[in-house]
Amino acid sequence: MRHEILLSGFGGQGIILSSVILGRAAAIYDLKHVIQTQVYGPEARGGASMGGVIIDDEPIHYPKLRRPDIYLIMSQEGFERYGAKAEAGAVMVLDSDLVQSRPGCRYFEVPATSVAKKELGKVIVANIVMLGALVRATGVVSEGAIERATLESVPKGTEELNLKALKRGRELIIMGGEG
Amino acid sequence: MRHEILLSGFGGQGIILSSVILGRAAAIYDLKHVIQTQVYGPEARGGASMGGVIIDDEPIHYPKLRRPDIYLIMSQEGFERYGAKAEAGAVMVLDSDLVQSRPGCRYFEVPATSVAKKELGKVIVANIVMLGALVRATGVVSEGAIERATLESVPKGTEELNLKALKRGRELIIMGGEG
Amino acid sequence: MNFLEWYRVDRLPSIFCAGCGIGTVINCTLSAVTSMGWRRNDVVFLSGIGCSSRAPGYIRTDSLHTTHGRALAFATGVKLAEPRLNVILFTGDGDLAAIGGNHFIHACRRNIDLTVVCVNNYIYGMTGGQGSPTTPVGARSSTTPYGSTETPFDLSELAMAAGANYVSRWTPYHTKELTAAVKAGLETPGLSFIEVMTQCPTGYGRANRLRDVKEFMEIFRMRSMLKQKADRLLKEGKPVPPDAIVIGEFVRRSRPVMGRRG
Amino acid sequence: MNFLEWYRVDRLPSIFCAGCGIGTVINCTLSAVTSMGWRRNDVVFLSGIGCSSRAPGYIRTDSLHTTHGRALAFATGVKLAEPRLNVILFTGDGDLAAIGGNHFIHACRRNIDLTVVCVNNYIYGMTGGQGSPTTPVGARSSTTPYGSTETPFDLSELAMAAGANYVSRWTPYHTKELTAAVKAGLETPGLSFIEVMTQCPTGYGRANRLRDVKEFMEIFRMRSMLKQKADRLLKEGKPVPPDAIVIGEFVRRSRPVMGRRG
Amino acid sequence: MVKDVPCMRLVIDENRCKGCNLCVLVCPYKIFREGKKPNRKGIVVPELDRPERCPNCRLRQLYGRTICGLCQLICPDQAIDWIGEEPYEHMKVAIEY
Amino acid sequence: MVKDVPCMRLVIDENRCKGCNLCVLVCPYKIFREGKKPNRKGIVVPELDRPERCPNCRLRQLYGRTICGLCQLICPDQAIDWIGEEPYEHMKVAIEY
Amino acid sequence: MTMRRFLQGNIACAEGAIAAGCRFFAGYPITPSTEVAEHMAERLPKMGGTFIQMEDEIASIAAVIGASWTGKRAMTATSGPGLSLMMENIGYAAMTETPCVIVDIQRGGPSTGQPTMASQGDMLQARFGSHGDYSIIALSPSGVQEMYEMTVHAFNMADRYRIPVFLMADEIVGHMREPMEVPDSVLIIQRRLLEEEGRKPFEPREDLVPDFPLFGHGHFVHVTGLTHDERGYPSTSNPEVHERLVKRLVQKVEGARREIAMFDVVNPDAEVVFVSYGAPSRSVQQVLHDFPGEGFGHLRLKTPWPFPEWAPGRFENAKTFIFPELNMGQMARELERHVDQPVISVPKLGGALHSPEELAKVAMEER
Amino acid sequence: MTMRRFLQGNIACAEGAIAAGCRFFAGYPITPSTEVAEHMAERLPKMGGTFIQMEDEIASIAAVIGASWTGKRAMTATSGPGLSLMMENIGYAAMTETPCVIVDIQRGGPSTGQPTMASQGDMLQARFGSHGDYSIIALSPSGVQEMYEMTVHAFNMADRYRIPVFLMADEIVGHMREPMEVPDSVLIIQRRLLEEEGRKPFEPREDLVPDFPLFGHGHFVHVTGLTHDERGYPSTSNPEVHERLVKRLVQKVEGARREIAMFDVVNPDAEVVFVSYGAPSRSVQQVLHDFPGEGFGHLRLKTPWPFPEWAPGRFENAKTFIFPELNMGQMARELERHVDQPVISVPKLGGALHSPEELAKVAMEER
Ligand SMILES: Cc1ncc(C[n+]2csc(CCOP(=O)(O)OP(=O)(O)O)c2C)c(N)n1
Ligand SMILES: Cc1ncc(C[n+]2csc(CCOP(=O)(O)OP(=O)(O)O)c2C)c(N)n1
Ligand code: SF4
Ligand code: SF4
Ligand code: SF4
Ligand code: SF4
Ligand code: SF4
Ligand code: SF4
Ligand SMILES: [Mg+2]
Ligand SMILES: [Mg+2]
Repeated sequence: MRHEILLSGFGGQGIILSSVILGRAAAIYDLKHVIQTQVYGPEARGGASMGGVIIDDEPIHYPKLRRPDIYLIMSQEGFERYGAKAEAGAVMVLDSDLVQSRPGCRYFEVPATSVAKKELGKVIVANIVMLGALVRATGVVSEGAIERATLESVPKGTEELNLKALKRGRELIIMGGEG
Repeated sequence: MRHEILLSGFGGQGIILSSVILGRAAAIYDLKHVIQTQVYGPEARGGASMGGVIIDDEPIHYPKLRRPDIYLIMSQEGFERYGAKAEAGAVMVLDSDLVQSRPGCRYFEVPATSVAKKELGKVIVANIVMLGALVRATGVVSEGAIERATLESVPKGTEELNLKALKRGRELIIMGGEG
Repeated sequence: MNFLEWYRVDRLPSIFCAGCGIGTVINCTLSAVTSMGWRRNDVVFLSGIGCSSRAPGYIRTDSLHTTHGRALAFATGVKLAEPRLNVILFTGDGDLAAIGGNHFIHACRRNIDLTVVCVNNYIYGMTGGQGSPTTPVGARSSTTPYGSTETPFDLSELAMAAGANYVSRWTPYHTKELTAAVKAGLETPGLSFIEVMTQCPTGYGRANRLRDVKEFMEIFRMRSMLKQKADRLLKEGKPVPPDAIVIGEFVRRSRPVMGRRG
Repeated sequence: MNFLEWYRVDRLPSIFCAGCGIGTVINCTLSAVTSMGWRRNDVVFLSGIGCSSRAPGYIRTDSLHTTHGRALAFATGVKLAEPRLNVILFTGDGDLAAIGGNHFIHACRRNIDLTVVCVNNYIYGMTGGQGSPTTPVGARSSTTPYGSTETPFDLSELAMAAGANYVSRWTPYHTKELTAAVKAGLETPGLSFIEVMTQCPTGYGRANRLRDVKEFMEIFRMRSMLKQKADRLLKEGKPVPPDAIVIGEFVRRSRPVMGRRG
Repeated sequence: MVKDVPCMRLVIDENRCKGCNLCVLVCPYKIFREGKKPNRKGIVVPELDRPERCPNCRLRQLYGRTICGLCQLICPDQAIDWIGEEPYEHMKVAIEY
Repeated sequence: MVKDVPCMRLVIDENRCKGCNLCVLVCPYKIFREGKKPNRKGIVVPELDRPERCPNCRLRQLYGRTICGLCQLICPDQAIDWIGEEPYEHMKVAIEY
Repeated sequence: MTMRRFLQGNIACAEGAIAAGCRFFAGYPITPSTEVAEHMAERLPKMGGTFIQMEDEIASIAAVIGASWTGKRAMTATSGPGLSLMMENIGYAAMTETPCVIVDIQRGGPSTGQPTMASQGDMLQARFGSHGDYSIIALSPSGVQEMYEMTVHAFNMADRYRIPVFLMADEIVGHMREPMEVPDSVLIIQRRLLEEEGRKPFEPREDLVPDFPLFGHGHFVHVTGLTHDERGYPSTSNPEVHERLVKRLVQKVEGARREIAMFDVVNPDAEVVFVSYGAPSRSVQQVLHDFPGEGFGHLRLKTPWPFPEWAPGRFENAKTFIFPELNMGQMARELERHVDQPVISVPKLGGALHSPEELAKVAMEER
Repeated sequence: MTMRRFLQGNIACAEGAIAAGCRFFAGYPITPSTEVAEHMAERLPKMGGTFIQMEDEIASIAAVIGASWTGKRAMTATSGPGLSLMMENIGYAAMTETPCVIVDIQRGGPSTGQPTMASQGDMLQARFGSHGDYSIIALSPSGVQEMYEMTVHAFNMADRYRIPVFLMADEIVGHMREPMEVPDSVLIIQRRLLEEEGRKPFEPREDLVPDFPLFGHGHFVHVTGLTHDERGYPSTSNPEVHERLVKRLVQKVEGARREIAMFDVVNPDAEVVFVSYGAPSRSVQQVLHDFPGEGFGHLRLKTPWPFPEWAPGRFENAKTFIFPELNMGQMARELERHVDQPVISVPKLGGALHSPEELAKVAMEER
């Protein structure tokens, strides 16, 4: 099985970190072949940020995304730049607080930012909420893997909060975020 | 006609200047083809200095001396390094005050340094005495040419002295310096 | 004329981070320049590489955005070849004092008629927050993860020791004073050096708990000490607090100048 | 131990011109080094490019004759990688202060534990007598045929402003004092800078009617003024003659040091 | 008597503002207030509190030069400017200096 | 009583000396004198005037360290040194300090 | 034993260096290489090593060379503009036979160009960027595992041949993250030290490499960038000494090409053969994967320099060589010297990799 | 009208520059180029020009580029080590399309090497020494008259194509003195200035060269070494803009090879053909002179870069090319790319020229 996941949002949301966590989950805990890439550059300051993860059972040659089948979108600009092109067969998880448009593919609306801010008290974990949702919605990595990878990647002392965020993300899907 | 002139002495004697004057005389006033070259380098400090002049009626291709036929030697070290190899058919003008050895070819002994010091009052013009002698002994450039080239090349105010030096050089040959 | 008119508005917003002080420094500089009554044709801006060195790209005059650290050498060519041009440089602490240190001291020594505005944010902003020759001892950066141990340069001191005719230091908090200082620099023949201690919330701030611009500004407000006062303290044998940012005019003099028109 | 024993005698005579002061500077330096009781294995000499930078090639220890201007950067690597080595540099005014100026101020800023002996002969000797950043105003050289117009650096001042722990200046005329100064430099932790105003009869002398070494020495004897005296004059409000060569110890202090062993 | 002098209106260019709130910090008249809602770009632009109190709004045209102008000078993103406008209703504003 | 102490002899290495005469300049005993004739390399090496007067010649062995040594220290070409030698005839030399 | 880690290429490079025993890093930050320095800044102090951020790249490579003479494995990392500045001292390292490792994470040039975009634009500079004749080794990794392994290998080659060795990576390989296996220990080829009594410090062995006279060990070696004889003494006007030295410096590498060069040959019977190094190798691998039936060949150069001129000959039926590079065909120039078949250079500028589709298209046209 | 003078090559170069209208020189002394700077120091102040000795070579080329933007013809002169240091800013000149002339009087390398001995060791560095892809022009004089004329031509080419142009001479040609004819006036090809209303400052004409927007003339041009669009605005992540710019920078030179390249063809029927540039041309000429009956051919490259790849084809019967160089065969590498016949590189290191006898011997063996 091969998946290509495209993550996008604006600078400061932790999009790149999400892509790294996702990659690490697949690579270290699910023992998959993985490549994580991202867009660098001064334009990434404040502007749209983008990360890509390829997860495959086979070795991966070409490292860039060719046909993303999974999207995680956390800003309207990110949607317009990347998400709008999603193919019909793709799946998208979007932050419904920040993304106004809706794609042509199957998608899940996750109010990650408001949940993070209001329920979890830290807007900064919105990206982790989204990750939880993404994993539940797509099964692209195992839930154990995403938990362990998250714990390994976040600052000491914030483990609890991030686990909670993951959990809330999962729940938001169970509660039927599909749009 | 082609001549290859090799000049050597120790640093500070004005050997290089002599080679330039000779070259200029041939190039500008005798309208010959000329190439002047010299040995550069920190080793030239104090150590043996060397200049080469090729004078030809035809264009000169290869710029370095191939078979010098005229030598102007102003130090024993210069003699040992260069003059000792002079071919039988060559002509050498040597400063008999400074060069102890004698070559296998035709040569002229010119006490240039003592003449310059004692008669002309300036040891620094010994090289010009040598030039005067060289031109008279070999006719490699015209006497008018060497005079004009010398005048053009020496510091303002020393023209008289240098003309005198040239003249004394010529006389030393007439007086029969041939060894 | 309002300084905003000198901007290349088609390039705004700039690439600078939210709260970055560079924009303020450009404002003050342009404000000083416009107050000189110069036409845009009389002024050339130069810079090296760095966030601060992106400034000329936002100004609608001729400008050379050169290589990292070398702007002063390029500027020497511009000024000597065409002395009628008023030449102003934007530079950063890394650009000027790390890789560009030699050109800096030589330009000061020659006292060439240029105005140098240095955005000293204690950090390499553009490359993501590495230590610079002005990073304070103990401060963290991505290349001083355990706190910097090297003694930083006092750039204004160095400029004076090397020979600059005009030297002053301010912060973006002191907009009016900074503007006046740049103007004084433009007016003084020879090399004028205006050092602006500037907030970099992204590079420096993130690593040193100063992500909030307001806190940065508070530091500039609270820790700044006028040179006169610092001098007075020293004279009285009292210590100047080690974390004080001494601001004000350091020197204005008339050593021989290179490249002055006319 | 006599300092002559530290020479690579198989390379003598040196390439230096008759009367050149560099040989004297090497003598004094080696004399100081031997008086420290160090073994040859404890000492590494480095240099850049120039006549003065040829010095290490005549000394029988490990040595790096590097690229023009960069010796201090190479030395930083040697010292930090192996702090047990005592690292001494020979450099010239061109090597240190023209092309090498940036490494100079940064080494002083870091105050890395090295001893720098700078042969300041006001000229580029090796390349045949071009002006340098220390060529006095009005002096002639092959690139200042009408007399130099740029203000020269005061290298000792610069070293102090940049942060060196030990700074002194002498001339080859003052052999004993120079030897003592180098020794003091070797003893002082941090960067020690010993500037030696030196005769270059070939490069500087030829262009400035100082071809005769004795005249040069006479200048060093007559125009040298001890720092103490110059300070006294200044204090008394009396002028220090502009052509005075102020000699003596300028600073000995204990700012934080980089690369000190142990 | 200020009636005939045209006034200016203080504006924040939403395309340029990055929400740093330095304007909030420096305005002596507290005319800027931290905003609350992020815009499309995710930026929280400050709000204006009775900008007609700004002396520059009122007097720039009169004096022919910028009055105060602190906010504009410090705004790192060139987002603050004044545009010409019909006079405010003057009576509301007390001239305060 | 200095009889048994071995003395040193001052020598100029002709292969190294470049004839700069700095030794002439600094020797307090005027032991060096400008030379007159150029040698094979064209260099005029200084002459020595009663080198046995040099305190280093006399006392280096005694004190086990260099005495004076100015000429050696200033000689830019490492041409001056002392070599061990049979004692000079002491009587000729007055100890002068 | 190995440990599975998920690392960025630049971090893998730094980890490889540390595994190889590198204990001295001097550098100057530059995108997209900075993570190498940053990781060394964090790791080295804990290992008893030295990290120093120098005032510029010239000083960085200088400090590395200085450290190397004390016997430390030393390295720097940079990108194009920094590499340009290092060129004089890289020539010095070649001339003085100083082992050192230079990591170049290539970005879009010339000049400041596109600092965050990938390129392979410094391949000829790495080989020819300093004045005069000399030779170097360049390794070109195409993935995170190779960033690690080739960094280790770079140190071994530097010590083995006493030369500057370049790790010519690019932004893509430097910044991507992949799982990799970190070995417990790595193969170390020690620098051959001068120990033999009476042997001169620059006297070559049969392999043309002189034993290394470590500073502080009584060799009293004079190291100079001037032309020097076997004692290390300057010889500035003797043509024979110069010719012998420079030819040896070139020959010790070029003559050992067969030992040094590493490359992969896939489908040696192919008529259409891709040649690649670094990131574009991934595109080519994808083409071969996507079009298994087309019988395309692939010559992957792991050591672009010295160029293994016999390697193309391993494809005996080759009719065309297709050479995708993230530059205007820099290594294709070299290939052209050695083969009679047409070389189709497929340049790509601007940071993106060649898509497998576009490469396949070129190849199809050639068949 | 001309005037006969007896000049050193380096002085002829400086005089050529002045005749070409060069009024700005920034440099840093280095053997064997120093006489160029020294002569400029003497002459320029008298001509209302500017001579400045900068703190190093990096600053020298920077000042030259700065001066060029004010419209001055500007130049620097150096040798290998200095050229290495200039590489970053030479790339900047290429990227910003700044006309400038760089004189390299080549000496023995690598590193400090043999500073007073001749070489041609910087030929590949001149072409490939900076990071990224770009193109330059290099002229190679083989006598004093050409030192003068090619310096003039270098300025014309620099202005014509808006690129750095190299005068790649060597110590022999730089230091030898020959009589030469100094013309009263020389042909000047002016820089094409931007005057057309609304034309963008980096918008190329059909010849791919944009008009030059002089500083201080109301163009308000932003000049950056970043990838930039036709307005001059930075474009740091757009691959198309980068690709278009870099390809144009290369193409404007490479595509004009037939206009730019200059070479002499002697004995086009020859089977054994010497190829040369610079000083070794003199040796080859001597061989042809000494052995008139042998029918040797001679291709003399006056512009090694861009390499005129069609020129060897002018020798239709050529069986072998013999390429003497004062390096390890740097340009021979290039020739190999373009010809099917064997290329016999005859390297010579250490400062001496190939003797006519040794070249004749090689040629005889080939016949
Ligand atoms: C030769 C070279 N080395 C390194 C870099 C990478 N670089 C770009 S900007 C910068 C530092 C900028 O710091 P500073 O001048 O303080 O500017 P800031 O971004 O902080 O305003 C560096 C190291 C470069 N562009 N060129
Ligand atoms: C990069 C480089 N530029 C220029 C030179 C030429 N060069 C050699 S020595 C020197 C100047 C030396 O001057 P200084 O350091 O004062 O030494 P001195 O010869 O006067 O003792 C120069 C410019 C060089 N070797 N390398
Ligand atoms: S990184 Fe720092 S200096 Fe650069 S734009 Fe951001 S805040 Fe400003
Ligand atoms: S040129 Fe000057 S510095 Fe160099 S050796 Fe001669 S006298 Fe000494
Ligand atoms: S200062 Fe400018 S950028 Fe900052 S919040 Fe105010 S208007 Fe916006
Ligand atoms: S001009 Fe002054 S008073 Fe008016 S809004 Fe700005 S800061 Fe406030
Ligand atoms: S000081 Fe030395 S070199 Fe000079 S004359 Fe005396 S012995 Fe000779
Ligand atoms: S040691 Fe002193 S006294 Fe003896 S010769 Fe030398 S300078 Fe004269
Ligand atoms: Mg900074
Ligand atoms: Mg000097």
